[in-house]
Amino acid sequence: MAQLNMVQAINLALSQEMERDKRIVILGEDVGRDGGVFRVTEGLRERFGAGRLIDTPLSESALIGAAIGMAAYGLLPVAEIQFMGFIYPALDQLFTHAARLRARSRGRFTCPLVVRTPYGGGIKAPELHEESSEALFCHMPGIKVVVPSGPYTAKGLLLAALRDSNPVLFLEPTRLYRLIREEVPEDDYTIPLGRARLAREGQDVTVVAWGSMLERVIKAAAPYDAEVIDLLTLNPCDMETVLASVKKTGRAIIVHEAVKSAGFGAEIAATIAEEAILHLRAPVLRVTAPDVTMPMSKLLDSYLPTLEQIRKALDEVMTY
Amino acid sequence: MAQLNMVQAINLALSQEMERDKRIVILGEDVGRDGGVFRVTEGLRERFGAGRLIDTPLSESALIGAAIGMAAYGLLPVAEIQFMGFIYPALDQLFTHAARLRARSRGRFTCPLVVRTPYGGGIKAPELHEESSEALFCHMPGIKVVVPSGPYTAKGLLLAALRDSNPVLFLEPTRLYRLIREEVPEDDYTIPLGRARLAREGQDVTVVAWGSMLERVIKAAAPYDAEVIDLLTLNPCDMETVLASVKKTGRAIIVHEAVKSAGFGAEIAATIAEEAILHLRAPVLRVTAPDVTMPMSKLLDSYLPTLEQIRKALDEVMTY
Amino acid sequence: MPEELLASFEVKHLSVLDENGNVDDLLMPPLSETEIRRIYESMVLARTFDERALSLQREGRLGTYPPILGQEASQVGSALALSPADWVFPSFREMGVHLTLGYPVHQLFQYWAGDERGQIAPAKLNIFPFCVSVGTHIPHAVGAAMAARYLGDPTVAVAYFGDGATSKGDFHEGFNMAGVFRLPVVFICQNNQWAISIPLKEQTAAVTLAQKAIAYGFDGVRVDGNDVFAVYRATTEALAKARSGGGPTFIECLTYRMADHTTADDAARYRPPEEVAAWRARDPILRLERYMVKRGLWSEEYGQELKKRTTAVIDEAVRAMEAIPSPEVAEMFDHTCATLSPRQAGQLKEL
Amino acid sequence: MPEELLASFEVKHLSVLDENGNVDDLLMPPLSETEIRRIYESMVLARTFDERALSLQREGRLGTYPPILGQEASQVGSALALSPADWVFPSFREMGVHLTLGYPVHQLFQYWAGDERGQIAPAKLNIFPFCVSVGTHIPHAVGAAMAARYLGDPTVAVAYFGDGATSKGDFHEGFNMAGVFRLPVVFICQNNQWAISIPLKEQTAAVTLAQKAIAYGFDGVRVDGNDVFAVYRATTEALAKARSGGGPTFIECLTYRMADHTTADDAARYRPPEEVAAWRARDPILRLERYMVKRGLWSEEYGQELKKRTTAVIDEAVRAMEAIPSPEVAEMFDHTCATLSPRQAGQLKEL
Ligand SMILES: Cc1ncc(C[n+]2csc(CCOP(=O)(O)OP(=O)(O)O)c2C)c(N)n1
Ligand SMILES: Cc1ncc(C[n+]2csc(CCOP(=O)(O)OP(=O)(O)O)c2C)c(N)n1
Ligand SMILES: [Mg+2]
Ligand SMILES: [Mg+2]
Repeated sequence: MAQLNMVQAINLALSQEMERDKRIVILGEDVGRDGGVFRVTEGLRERFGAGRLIDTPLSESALIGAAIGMAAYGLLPVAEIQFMGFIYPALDQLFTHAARLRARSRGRFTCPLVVRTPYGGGIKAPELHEESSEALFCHMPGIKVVVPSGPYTAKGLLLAALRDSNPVLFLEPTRLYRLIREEVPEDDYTIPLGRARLAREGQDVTVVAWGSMLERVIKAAAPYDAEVIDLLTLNPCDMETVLASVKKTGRAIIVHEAVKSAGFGAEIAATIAEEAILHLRAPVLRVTAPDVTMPMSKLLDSYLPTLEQIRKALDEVMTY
Repeated sequence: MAQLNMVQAINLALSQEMERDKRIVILGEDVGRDGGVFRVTEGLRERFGAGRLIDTPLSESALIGAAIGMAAYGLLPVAEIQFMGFIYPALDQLFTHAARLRARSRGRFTCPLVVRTPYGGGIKAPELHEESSEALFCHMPGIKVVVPSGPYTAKGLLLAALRDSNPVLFLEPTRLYRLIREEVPEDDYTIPLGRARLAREGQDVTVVAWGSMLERVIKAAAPYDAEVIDLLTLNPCDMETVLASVKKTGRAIIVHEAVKSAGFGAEIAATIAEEAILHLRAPVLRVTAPDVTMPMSKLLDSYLPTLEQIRKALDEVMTY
Repeated sequence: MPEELLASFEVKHLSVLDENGNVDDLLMPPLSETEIRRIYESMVLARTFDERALSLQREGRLGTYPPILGQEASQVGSALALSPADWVFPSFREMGVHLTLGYPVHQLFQYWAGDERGQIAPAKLNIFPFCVSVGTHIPHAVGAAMAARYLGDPTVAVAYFGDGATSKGDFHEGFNMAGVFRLPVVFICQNNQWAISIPLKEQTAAVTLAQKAIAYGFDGVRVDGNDVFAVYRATTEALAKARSGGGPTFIECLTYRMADHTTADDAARYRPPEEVAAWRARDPILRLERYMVKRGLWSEEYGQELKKRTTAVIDEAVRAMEAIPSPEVAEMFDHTCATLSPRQAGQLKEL
Repeated sequence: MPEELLASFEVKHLSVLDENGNVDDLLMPPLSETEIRRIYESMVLARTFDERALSLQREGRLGTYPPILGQEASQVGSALALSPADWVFPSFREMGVHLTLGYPVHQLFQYWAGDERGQIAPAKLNIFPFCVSVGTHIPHAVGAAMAARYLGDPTVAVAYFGDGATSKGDFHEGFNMAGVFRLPVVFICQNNQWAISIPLKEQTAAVTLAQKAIAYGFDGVRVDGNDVFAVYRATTEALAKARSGGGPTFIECLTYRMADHTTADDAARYRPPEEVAAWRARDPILRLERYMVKRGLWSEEYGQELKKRTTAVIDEAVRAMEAIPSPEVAEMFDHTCATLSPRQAGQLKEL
């Protein structure tokens, strides 16, 4: 087993699966010759040829639209959106078509498409390069939304996504790309979509997070007997694991990068309020970005949830 | 005072404000010569000229994009999207630009734009003509989201939206267009954005709804001592009114047309779970569409929340 | 070094059959009498379907319906040129294409009655679901063409859309991508000159739609869309070119929407009756009839017999459609994803 | 009735100043010596800014930065043609336009240091914020032109973007709308032949970008983008046409991105060094210098003196930028909407 960072783990998953299944093709802006702006697809064009690593024109909507057509035809396209901030022009294709093709055709056509995109903040990049709008896509029945939290989960979830017959939005926390190294097996393994991971066991409070916030939550929670849940898949969401934990601890905090209002934290808190109300010993808190336009890099660190804010929330529910 | 339906009330608001403020121009597909596919802009072209009622090519993204440019330049554009299902191609313009122009330019440019669109189900129309994806737009700081629930609120809210210096998404419940007639004053009046309306006072349970669900909730709640809150503005949301009511009643139900997961009901339930937990005597329930692709008209009535489902939720919280 | 000519471009117009039923022999595609009859019968089937759909709608047995009246030559002429394995990406106004390809008639009614099971194309046909969101299916055809090329299939992808769709971003992005990859795809625009109430000249300042192909480095041609032979010829050529690696073609069929936009529309509000009348004279079926009369392929009896035969087909399809039980409420849960999530399963149980 | 020619189109190329510094007298715009010096000095300012930005970035004092090296003629030549009241919609690689129009230099640094206050255009300039999402600002220019026409202003709206942007849906939708309404708008594409690692021929199959205007019914012209006089001339003409009601123009400036896409990019990974070397010989500043030498407008001393003067301007701007205190955290809350919602106010209080 090798110590890999997330870029390497994703690259490994892609190349192993491309080897295994000739139906997989990758398309996107700069994914071929350049190996992707984060080098996630580095070396794949040399290995699998330009026919399977397709550099597209600068057209996010057609890129996803074409991937839908490819998927329906019988391939397994992996479309890269260069940054999540540039997925919005393709949202129509995702919501109107990818998400609905199976239902609209009553299963006659399917859309086994994986859309990968770097996501989230903390990398001091230009405007629109640090978006975390995952909640939008969790409101689209028919699309799965997956967020790995490290190299190991990245490989296992991506392999599962590539083998799923539904469209999957695979969000890669940019800040983690090279931050963490982990043992990542060469072997084939999948992490099932729709299942959360207990990142840490604890008795007093449940903290739910995903993507790059997980790392911060683990740090913040160190002094507490906190159970930390790494959601991994946001849609469909493993509420069973969340509810079981909250029923045990009686306290819940959700941490995410996106703004608070109508963020995905709301769904989790709401589900707790619906299904575990009698077990709650404290308010369900959300630690999120404030409801303001995402600032540029000078203020971005103050915008994203900080260690202190997570600790403050922990203190608040513990002393409630 | 005249008895008007919602189409007439909106038409009246538009024509009165166009009379008052020459900066208002309306643009959209078929808004001019045809008077809009629901006749909401009927007669306005004859009255104000083709220069103020602009029929655009079939391009939702450019239509909203151009409206942003007009607004920044100094006009007050009102853009019509023919059905909410066709707003997705313009979501990028709304989220990337309209919502952020003021913040990105630190107030140097503003975007006083109103985007009107028929919204919601129950009209037996073709695919994509009955969408209710309001939650997506509530996750976009910088855009206000407004939903009238009848002719009276439609006029007052629209006038307020037209005078607001921020972009406002104005969602017109299609099912209500000609369903309800109300007294609508000829006079100028506004209903402030960001304030909910107590549609009915009650002691035992709070039911929160908006748009066309309000009418259904009022019916369903008749046998109960329910307080019914008509949200009117979803973003920013008047949580104070919701929380005050829930603190009084101890029970809360949210009803909306959209699918449950990551719908706007989640935000309300989450806020209650965060701020009124000690007051709750029952779980916070959401009555929504199921998390499936919206079916075509044969099944649409079963997809939308029914009177029975609302009643069942009322019973459940009352007997909890 | 002064201002130099860099490039020049031309747009051509193709017509074969004139309004009096005369054909240009040099351009007339080689069609047997049987084939000509088949073309005619397909057009009559399309029109009969359309008339019935309108009356069913008026009786409340169908939902909102977009008539195809006047566009039969564009639809039938192009569809007849296709191979069965080709992939078709329709908009919402191509029932004539479906019918010509042998799509089950009752399923077309079923779809317009608000039942998505109408979109289950038979296994032998690769027809995508109707695309209601204008123009957004164009990239799907591009992707299918990419997949066909990747797999070495001789398939061509064909996208149908209207003049209004040419203003959409997806039209542009899809066309551009098709050009870059020189894909086996044929784009067929039925320029019926109206997008609801917007006439062509308010849709674009371009004098033809065909010239839009210049922007993408491939050929565009305008065809008389009420001339079934011209449409057939242009489509046949475009398909052959696509199959032999020659890349995409854009075919603009100039035709006319004779009826309202849909049954929810009233075209009299926005367009002059004289315009409609002028186009009535160019009816694509009448035109073909005139030609067939000259060739001795049409007689009153044949016309009568065909009408009866076609009506019977439509009657039967209506019966078949109405015999289908409404979908069960639980079916809503069937195909959102391949399997139900726990939440969906819970919601299903609560029904 | 056979295949007829319907329409034909031409695309022209304009150049005035050749690589050896000779001009075509017939096309040379009437510019005084002072004006020519001003052009030259603007180009030098742009380049000096660019060099400094790169070194500041290397030192960690700026964030990711997109160099303009090689594109100075396209930016300065076009910007100089504008009237102060015109509205400018830049992409993210037009610092030469900002500088030529008199945008405060320190604010450009400030923006690229990650501070949006750099985008507060001075009251006298109508320059929109940088547009990072490629091509999405094109419709804004169209809307501004609509507003200007509505208000009877003589303003022209000018949008700048790259070759990659021509593939975006918003390019198409915006261009089409500009054509339909015959708006006072000028579209300036700096075709620097690369969109990150994608070369032009993988961006589009069209042989020129200028020909894309044919799709929208207005004029497109290709200009030597390293020839400041040609760019100036083409822009001046397009602006005059726009102001007199002649509608939009699309100007393709053929130039070259000499440097990496941004400081986060390594162009050596994907493009041949010979190509870059070939374009180095076509440096737009050198070319103008050669011309000025011939006209006696350039000397070593002038060059030296200008370099000193320009460096001082840039030094001062860097000092000014670094003297600005970082934004307060609370400022995040200032301009999302005109006023704070109760929730936002609560979040501000909790900071
Ligand atoms: C994206 C989108 N915007 C708006 C509509 C509403 N609409 C339905 S058909 C139509 C006009 C389409 O015109 P055209 O493309 O010419 O096709 P035709 O109806 O003439 O067949 C419009 C605006 C839609 N269905 N999709
Ligand atoms: C919508 C969108 N997609 C992708 C990107 C990432 N990106 C930034 S610049 C660029 C290439 C732009 O090429 P071009 O338009 O030619 O401008 P240039 O960089 O050459 O000035 C890409 C793909 C983006 N900023 N916006
Ligand atoms: Mg049309
Ligand atoms: Mg470029």
